Amino acid sequence: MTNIQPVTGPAVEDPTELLAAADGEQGGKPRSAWRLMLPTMTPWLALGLVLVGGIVLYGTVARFFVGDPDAIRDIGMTGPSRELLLGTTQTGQDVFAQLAHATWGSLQIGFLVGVLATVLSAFFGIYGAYLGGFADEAFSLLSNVFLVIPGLPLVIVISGFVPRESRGLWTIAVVLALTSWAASARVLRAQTLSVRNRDYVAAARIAGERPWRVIAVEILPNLLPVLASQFVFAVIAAVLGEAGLSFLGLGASNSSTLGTMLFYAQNGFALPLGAWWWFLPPGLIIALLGMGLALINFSIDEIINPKLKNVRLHRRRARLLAKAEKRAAAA
Amino acid sequence: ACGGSGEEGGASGDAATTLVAYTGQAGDWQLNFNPYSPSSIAGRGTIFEPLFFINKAQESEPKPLLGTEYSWNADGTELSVTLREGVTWSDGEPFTADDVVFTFDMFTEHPALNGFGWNGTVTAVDDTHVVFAWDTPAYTAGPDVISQVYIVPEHIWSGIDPETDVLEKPVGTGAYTIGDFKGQAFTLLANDSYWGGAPAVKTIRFPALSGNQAGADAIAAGTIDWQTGPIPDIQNTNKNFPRYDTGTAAQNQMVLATCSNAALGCTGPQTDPAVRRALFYAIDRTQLNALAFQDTAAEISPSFALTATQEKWISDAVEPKTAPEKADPAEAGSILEAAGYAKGADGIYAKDGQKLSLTIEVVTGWTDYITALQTITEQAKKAGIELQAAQSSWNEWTDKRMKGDFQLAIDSLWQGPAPDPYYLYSYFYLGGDQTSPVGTKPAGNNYGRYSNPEVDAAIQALKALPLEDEAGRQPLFDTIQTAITADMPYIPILTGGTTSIWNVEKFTGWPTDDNQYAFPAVWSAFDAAEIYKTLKPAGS
Amino acid sequence: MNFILRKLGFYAVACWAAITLNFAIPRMLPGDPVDILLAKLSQRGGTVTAETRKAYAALLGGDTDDPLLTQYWTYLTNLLKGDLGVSISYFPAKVTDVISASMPWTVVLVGIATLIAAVIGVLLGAVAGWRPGSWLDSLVPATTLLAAVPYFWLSLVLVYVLSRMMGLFPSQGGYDVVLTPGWNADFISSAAYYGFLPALTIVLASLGGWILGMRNMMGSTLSEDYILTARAKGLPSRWILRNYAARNAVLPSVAGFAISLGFVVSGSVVTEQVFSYPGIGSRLLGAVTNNDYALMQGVFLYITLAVLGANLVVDLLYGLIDPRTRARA
Amino acid sequence: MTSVDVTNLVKDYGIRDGLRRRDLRAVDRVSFSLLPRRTVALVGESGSGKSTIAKLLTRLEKPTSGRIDVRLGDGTPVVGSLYRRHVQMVFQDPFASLNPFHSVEHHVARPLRIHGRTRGAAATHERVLEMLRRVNLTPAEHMAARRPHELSGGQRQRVAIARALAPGAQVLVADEPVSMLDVSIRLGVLNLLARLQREDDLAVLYITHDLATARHFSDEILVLYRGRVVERGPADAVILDPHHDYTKLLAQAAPDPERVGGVIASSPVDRSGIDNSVCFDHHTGQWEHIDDVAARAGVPDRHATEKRIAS
Amino acid sequence: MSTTTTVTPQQRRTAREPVLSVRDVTVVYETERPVTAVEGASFELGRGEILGLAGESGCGKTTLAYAVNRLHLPPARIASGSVTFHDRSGENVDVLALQDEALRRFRWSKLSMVFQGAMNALNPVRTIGAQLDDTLRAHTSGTDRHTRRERCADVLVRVGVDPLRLRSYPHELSGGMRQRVMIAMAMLLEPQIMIMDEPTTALDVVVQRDILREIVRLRDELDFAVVFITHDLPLLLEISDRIAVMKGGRIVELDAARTLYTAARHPYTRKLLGSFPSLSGDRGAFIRTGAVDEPEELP
Ligand SMILES: Nc1ncnc2c1ncn2[C@@H]1O[C@H](COP(=O)(O)OP(=O)(O)OP(=O)(O)O)[C@@H](O)[C@H]1O
Ligand SMILES: Nc1ncnc2c1ncn2[C@@H]1O[C@H](COP(=O)(O)OP(=O)(O)OP(=O)(O)O)[C@@H](O)[C@H]1O
Ligand SMILES: [Mg+2]
Ligand SMILES: [Mg+2]
Repeated sequence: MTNIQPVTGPAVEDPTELLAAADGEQGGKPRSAWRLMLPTMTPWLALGLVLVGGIVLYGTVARFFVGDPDAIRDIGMTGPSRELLLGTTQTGQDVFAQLAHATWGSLQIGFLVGVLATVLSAFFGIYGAYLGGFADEAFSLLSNVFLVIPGLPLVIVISGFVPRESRGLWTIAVVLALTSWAASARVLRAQTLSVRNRDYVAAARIAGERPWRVIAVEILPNLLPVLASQFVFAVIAAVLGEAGLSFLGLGASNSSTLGTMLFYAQNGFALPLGAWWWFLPPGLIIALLGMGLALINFSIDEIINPKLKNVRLHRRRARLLAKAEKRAAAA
Repeated sequence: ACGGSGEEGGASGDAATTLVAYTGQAGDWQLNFNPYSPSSIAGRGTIFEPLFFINKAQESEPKPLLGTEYSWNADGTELSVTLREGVTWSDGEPFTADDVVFTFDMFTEHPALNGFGWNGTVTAVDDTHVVFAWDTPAYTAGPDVISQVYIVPEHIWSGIDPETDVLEKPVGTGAYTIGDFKGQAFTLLANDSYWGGAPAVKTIRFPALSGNQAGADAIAAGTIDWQTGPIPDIQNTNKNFPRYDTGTAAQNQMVLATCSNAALGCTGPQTDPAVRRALFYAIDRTQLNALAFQDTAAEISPSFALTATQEKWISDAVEPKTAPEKADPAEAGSILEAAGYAKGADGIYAKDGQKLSLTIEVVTGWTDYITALQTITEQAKKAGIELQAAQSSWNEWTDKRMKGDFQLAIDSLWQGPAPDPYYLYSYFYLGGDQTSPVGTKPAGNNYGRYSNPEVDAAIQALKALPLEDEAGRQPLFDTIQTAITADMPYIPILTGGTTSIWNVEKFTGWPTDDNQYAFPAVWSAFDAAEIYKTLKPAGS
Repeated sequence: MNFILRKLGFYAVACWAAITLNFAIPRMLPGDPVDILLAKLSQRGGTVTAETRKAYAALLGGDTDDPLLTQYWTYLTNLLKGDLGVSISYFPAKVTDVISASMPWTVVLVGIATLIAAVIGVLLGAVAGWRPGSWLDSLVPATTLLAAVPYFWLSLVLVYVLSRMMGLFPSQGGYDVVLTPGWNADFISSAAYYGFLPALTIVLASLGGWILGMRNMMGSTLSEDYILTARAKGLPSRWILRNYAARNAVLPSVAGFAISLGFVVSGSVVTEQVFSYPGIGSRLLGAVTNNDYALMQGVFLYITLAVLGANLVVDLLYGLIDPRTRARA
Repeated sequence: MTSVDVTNLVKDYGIRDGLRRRDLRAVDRVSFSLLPRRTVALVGESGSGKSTIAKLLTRLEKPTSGRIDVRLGDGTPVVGSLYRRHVQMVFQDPFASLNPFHSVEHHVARPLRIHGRTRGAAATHERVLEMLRRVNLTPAEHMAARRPHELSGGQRQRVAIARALAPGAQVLVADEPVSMLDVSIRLGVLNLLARLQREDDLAVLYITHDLATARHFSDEILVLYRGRVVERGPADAVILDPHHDYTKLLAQAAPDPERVGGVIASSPVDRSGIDNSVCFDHHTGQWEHIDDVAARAGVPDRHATEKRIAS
Repeated sequence: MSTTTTVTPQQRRTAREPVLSVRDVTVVYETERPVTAVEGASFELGRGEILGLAGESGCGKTTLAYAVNRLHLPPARIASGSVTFHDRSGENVDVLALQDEALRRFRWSKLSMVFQGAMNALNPVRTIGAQLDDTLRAHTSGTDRHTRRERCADVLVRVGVDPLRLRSYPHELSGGMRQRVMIAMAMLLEPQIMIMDEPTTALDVVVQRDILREIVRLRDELDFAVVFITHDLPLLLEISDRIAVMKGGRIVELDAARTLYTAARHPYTRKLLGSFPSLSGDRGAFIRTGAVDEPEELP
C-alpha cells in the first residue's frame, strides 16, 4: 500500500470563487457549471487518461481475444515471442492471456472497493457533517480512529481469521473498503462543513427544502470533484491492497488478479530465474494504473483547490510570456 | 549471477571450517533442543545419537554408532545390542547401558513421547549389553529401536521433565555440541572428545530466513553452504552458481491423497475408485515433472515400493509396474464411462447430474506443489475432470486431512526407518487405529481412511517375519499391492526428488549418486549428522 | 495545555478502540481459532488444560458461555497484566517476548526510513514548488509512478537488481548473524548495511507522497499575502523560501503524518517479509500462515499502539511548530 | 400584512474551551417589532450579534430563550411550514448565497414549488420570469437560464431578493445586503428593496454597520453592542442625536464627506467606559436598565437573570 | 480615450517637492485574452503628501500599486511607462530598471507597502519580533541584536502596540493590532513612501478610525508620503491632500480633495460621490423613492 494521496488534504475552497475566476479568465462565452467541473486538459492528465483508459480497455476487452490463460504448454518459462507476446509461466501458461484476465480481476476489485469505500466515506463524512452536533463528533472521532489504525495489518489480521472458504471476492472487497474509507471521510467532512455553512445552503433551508434535498441537490454537486478524487484514491488503494494481500496468499480464493499473478510468479521463482516477462508486467500494470489514476486525480485536485490551478496557469503564462518576449526581441 | 561478496561478512578466522546450513526454517529460532519435543529445532541428530544409523537412500548394513552389534533371537521377540565402549557424554560422564535403559523406560513412563509405538521392555545385561524384548515377534520394530531413538543421559534427564524441558544446554554423545544461540541463527561446535574423533567441520551455523525463496537468494549471494529445498533452474546450477553442486534423492512419494472411504463418512466423487483411477491416468507425468519439478522427480510405482531401493518387492501382479509417463485420457475416459459417467457439454464428466469436480487442498508456500496442481488441473481438464486447487495454511490443511474434511490433498507418503515397503503400508493403509471415521477423532497416518481387512491381515503377518525373509513376505506384499493398486486411495503422482544444493568449493565429501551414504536433506536429522561428520573443509 | 489534554484524550479513545477492535475481530468473524490454536499447541508439546482453553477463549472468543461483557473484562485484565498468551509458532515463547524481540527492528527501520523520506521529500517538494515551471517541478507528477508501485514488487526488483545482479547489498536478514547484537560498531554498521535495501524500498515508495504534498502546499503558500509581504520587504529569496514559504507549507505534511505513517507501516509489513527482516511485519505474516492467532493479535495491537504513539508524538510536536494550535485549544 | 414581535430574545453559543464547554451569549434579551411597510435597522460593530438575530428570525438557529411571534394582519399566529413562507432572508455575500450549480431559474422556482405557489412547469416558469422582471433582471428569459457566475454582484443580489420574495414573503431580513457590493451600485439595490417593500407591504429588518444608509433607509434604528440594544429610536434621532457612548463612537467613526479633514485629528475614544447594560430609548427619551426593559417586554427571563447573577 | 477622461498635467503635478513620478504606466495581464489592467497612468507624489486612490473594485488600483513597487509576477507585465523615485539625497532612481540585489535593497527602505487584507500579511508561524527583525537584518548590516530589538520595540510603541507583543504570534493579536503591526513594519526603515492598499477595509469602523488617525499622525511626525488606496471615497475626502479617481485602468480625475468634493469634473467622480448618502446631511431627493435609475451593470 502506498500513500499516493498527498498528505495535505485539499484546501477547502469556494467553487464559486473558482467559477467566477474561470469565467473572468475565459472572457468568452460562459461555460456551464458542469463543464467547469471537468478538469482542464494537460499533458499529464492526457497521460493519465491514456494509461487508465488503455489498462481498462485491456482489462475489459483483451480477455475475449486471448487464449485460455490456464492452458499449459510444454514450453515453461520461455521469453516473449511472436506467438506468446509475453512469454510463458513456469507451467507454460500464456502470460499475456493471464495478464488480461488478472487485470480484469484487479479492476473489478478496485472498482468494487472504490464504490464501497466512497459510499462509506460519503455517509460518515457528508451526512455527519451535515447533521452536525453529536453525530458529527461521533462520526469524526470514528474516522479519525480508523485513520490512525494501520490498514494493511488490520486487513491481514482479519483475513487471517476468516477461513479460506469464506474469503471470496466480496469479503476481501468489504474488508478493504472498511479499512480505507476514513481518510476520505475526513476530507469530505471538511468540505461538507465548508459547503454547509455557505449561505446558499442556509437559503435553501430558509426556503423550506427538506434535509435530504439540501444534501443531494445543494451540497452534493459541490462535492463531486472531491468524491471523484476520493473514489480514485480508493481504487488505487484497493488495487494495491489487494495485490499485497494476494501476494501474501491472503487474497480472495479462486480469484485471478494481478496480485495472484505475482504470487504465482514469486512461487515459480520468476525473478531468480530471470523471467522478467512474468514478474514485471503485473507490477507495472499496477504501478501504471495507479500512476494514471493519480495523474487524473492531480487534475481533479486543481478543481478542488484552485490555488493549484493557479500554480499551473502561472507556469503556462510564464511560458507564454517568455515566448512573447522572444517575439518582441526578434521584431 | 556473480557470486560476489561470499562469506567475507563472516570475517572470523574459522570461516573456512564453518558450514552454514539452511533447513528451510521460516522465522526466528525458538530455543528447544529437546529431541523429543515436537518443536525441537534442527541439529538434534548431531548432539544426540541413536544406536545405529540406517541409510534409507541405498541398501546397506546399519552403521554402528552407540551400538556396535545387534542380533535377534529365533522367534523375533528379543533383540540384543552390544554398546560401544569408551564413549563419554559431552559433560565428561561415561555412557553406559543404563542410559539406554533409562531412555526406553522414559517412553513407557511418558506415553506422550512415545512417537514410534514402543511396547517392549529393555534390560541391561551389563555395562555394554542391553536386551529389548517383546511379547510377540517384532522384527519390523527393530529398525525403529536401533536407529530412531536418541539415547539421552540418565544423569541429567532423570532430573528434568522430558515432556516440557527445552534443554538450553543439551548434553549428548554426538559429534557436535551447542555453540551460541540467537533467534536469527545458532551454531553447533565440533565435539573434540567425540568417540569417533573430532569432525573436520568445526562449526555449523543454522540461520533463520523467511523461506525457500530467501534460501535461493542466499545461495546466490553465497552466504549459505547447504540448503535443501527447491532450487531455481537446477539444471544449470553449475553455470548459475559455479561454486555449488546439487544432489537429489528420490524418497517421498507424491500422491493425491483422497478421502476415499464413503463407509467412514467421506463424501464426494473421489470416494468412487473409478474416479481415483481415472485421475491416475489423467496425469501427464513427463510434463508435470518438467513444469513443476524441473525434472528432479522420479518414476513411481503404484505399489509404492520405491523403485530405487525396494524394486525387488514389487509384485508381478502390479500392472503397470510404474505409473505411465504420459497421460492416457482415453483410458481415464473409459474407466469413468464404465462407472456410469458421461461427458457433459463443457467437456467435463458428470453422473446423476453431478459434475465431476473436485477440490484439492494444498499448503500455501509449498511452491512446487502449487505449480504441480496448476499443471494437474489442466491435465485433468483434458480428461474431463474438473479440479480446483485451494490453498490454506499448514494448520488448516492438516486439520482438514485429519478430520476427513477434504476431497483431495496433494501430499507425499514417507518411508519407514529402513528401506522396506512394509513401513509405508503399515502407516498409510492399515485400518483400525491408524484411521477413524470422518467427524470423530482425528485420523492417524491413514487419513485416506482406507480400510481393507485383507490388507490389514497381511500387514499384521509381516511383523512376524524377518525383513530378509523374501520367500515368506512376498506373497503378503502381493496381496497388499494388488488391493491398493485397484483401490488407489492415494493416487501416485511421482517420487519427489529431494534436492539439495551445497558448496563444493568450500567442503568436500558430499553424498554423490554413486555413494549415497545418507539421505541428503539438511532437515533429516540422522542423515545430516552423518554428512556433517563426513565433510572436510576443501582447504585441508 | 488544553491542546495536549485534548490530544491525549483522543489517543486514549483511539487506543481503546484498537484494543476493542482486537477483541471484536475474532468474535465477529467465522472460523474457530481457539480449536485450531489448541490443536497446534498440543502438537507443539504444550499442555492444554481447561484454564489454557479459557485464557485463549478470552483472547480470541470462542465457545465460552460467559456473557460478552465478562469476556471483555477478562480480556482487558489479561491485557493489563501484559498477558497476550503464548505463541504457537514460537512455542513456548510468550507473545509479548516474541514481539519485544522484533519490535525494535521495525521501529528503527520504519522510523529512519520515514524520516529520510520525509526530509528528502519535503526538501525536494519545497524546491520544486518554489519555482513553479522549473524542470524539477514539471517532473513531480512522475513521482506518482513511484508511489503507485506495490512495496513488495519494488523490494523484489531492488533485491534482484542491487543484490542478486550487482551483489551490492545483502538480500536477507537484519544483520550479519555472525555478530552479537549490541551497541557495538560492528553490529550497528552491519545492521545499517542489511537495512539499506528495505529502507530504500520504503523511502522510494513513500517519497512521492511527501514530494507531492509539499509541492502542492508550496503552490498554495506562495500565493499567500505574507509571501508577497516578504518579497516587498526585500528579503533575500533564500530567507523567504526557508522561513516563510517552506515553514508554512510543511505544516499540513506534518499534520497528515498519521495517514502516511499508516501507509508506510502497511508497506513495511510486506517489505519485511520479502527481506526476511527480523521485524514485527514478518512476525505478523508468519503468525497468519501458522494460524498463530495470539501472536497475530498481539502484533496487530503493538503495531497499532506504536502508530498511535508516533502520531501522538508528532501531534504534540506539531503544537510546537504551529503556534496556532496551541492557542486554538 | 404580517408583523413580527420579538421579545427578550437570547442566544447562547456553546463554545469549546479546551475540553470544557462554555456559553457565549451572542444576543441578550433583545426585543423589537417589525411592522408592514416599515424598516427597522440593526446597527453595530462586527460580532455584536446582528447576524445571530437574523438567523434566529429565519429559524436557522433556535433561540435559547425569548419569543418570536409572527402574526398575520388579523392576528392569527404564523406557525409551522407557513413560517418559512412568511419570513425570508437576503444574505450579505452575493457570491456565496447562490449555488453555483443551479440556474437562476432554479433558485427562484424552488421556493415557488415548495410552497405550492405554482403548479406545473409552464406556470412556474412564467412566475419565475415575472419575479425576475420585478427585480429589474431583464430580459428575464435570458437571465433565467444563466448561472450565478455569469452575473455581476448586483445582479446576483437581485436574484437573491427575488428568491426571498418568491414564496410570498411578508417579512424580509436583509443581513448587510449591500456591503459586499461596489459602491456605485449599492444605492440601486437599496432602492429596489425600498420599492418592493412599498409594493408588497413588507416588514424589513435591515442589518448593517453603515450608519448613513441605516439612517436613510429605515424608520427605526436599534444600536447593538455586545449582544444588547444600547440605543433605540427613530432613525434621524439616533444618528443625529446619539446619547449612548457607543452610538456616539459609531457616529464619530463613520466617514462623512461633510466634514473633510475633521474627525481624524480628534483624540481616540476610550471604550472602557462603555456600559451595555443601559439603553437610551428615544421614544420615551429615557435611560433604562436592560433588566427593566426585559421585565417590561415580557415575563422576566429567569434563565438570563440567573446567568447574570452567576457571572 | 475621450477628452473628458484625460487628466491634465497640472492636475497630476503636486505643489510639493516630488518624491515619486509615475509616467504613463501600463500593466497588462498576459492571459489567454490579455487584460490591460492599468493604462497610461501618470501621477506625481509630493514629499509628505497623502494621495488618495479611489475607484470601484477591479479598476486597477492594486495593480498600479504593485507596478510602482515592481511586485508583479507573470502573467502581469509592465508594458510601458516609467517610475522614478526622487531620493532625499537628490538621486533619481529608475525603479523599473532596478535589478535583483539593487531592487531588493530599494524595496521597503525607500518604499514600503501595507497590503490589501494585511490581516494575512504576517507569517502565522513566526513571532512578530522575528518578522520585524528579518526586515531590519535584510537591509542593515552590522547592527547587533540588541539595537535591532530596540528599534522594533520602538516602532511598535509608535503605532500604539505594547512592545511585549514582539514575542506574540500574529494569531494572538486582534485584526486591528495586526494592522498596526503591519504599519509599524512599513515604517521600520523610515521609508520615504508608504503605499497602503485598503489597509482598513476589513476592520470595524471604530478600529478603522483609530488606525487612520495613527497614520495621519505618523505622517505628520515622520514626513513620509502616503498613497492611500480605497474605494471609500468619503474616507479619502477626510484624510487625503489630493485624490485620484480610477476607472477601467485609467486615472480619470486627480485633484485636491476639497476641489474634488465640491467641483468634481468627471461624471464618474460625481456618480461615485452620489453613491454615498451623507450621514449628517440631507437625505437627498432620490433616497427611498426608488425612482433613481438602477444602473444596469454588465456581467
Ligand atoms: N455558530 C456559532 N458558534 C459560536 N459562536 C458564534 C456562532 N455564530 C456566531 N457566534 C458568535 O456570536 C457573536 C455574534 O456573532 P454575529 O455573527 O451575530 O455578529 P455580527 O454582528 O453579525 O458580526 P459581523 O458584522 O461581523 O457579521 C460573535 O462573537 C460570534 O463569534
Ligand atoms: N492575476 C491576474 N490575472 C488576470 N487578470 C487580473 C489578475 N489580477 C487582476 N486582474 C485584473 O486586473 C484588473 C485590476 O485588478 P486590481 O486587483 O488592480 O483591482 P483593484 O482596483 O485593486 O480592485 P479591488 O478594489 O477589488 O481590490 C481587474 O479587472 C482584474 O480582473
Ligand atoms: Mg454578520
Ligand atoms: Mg485591490
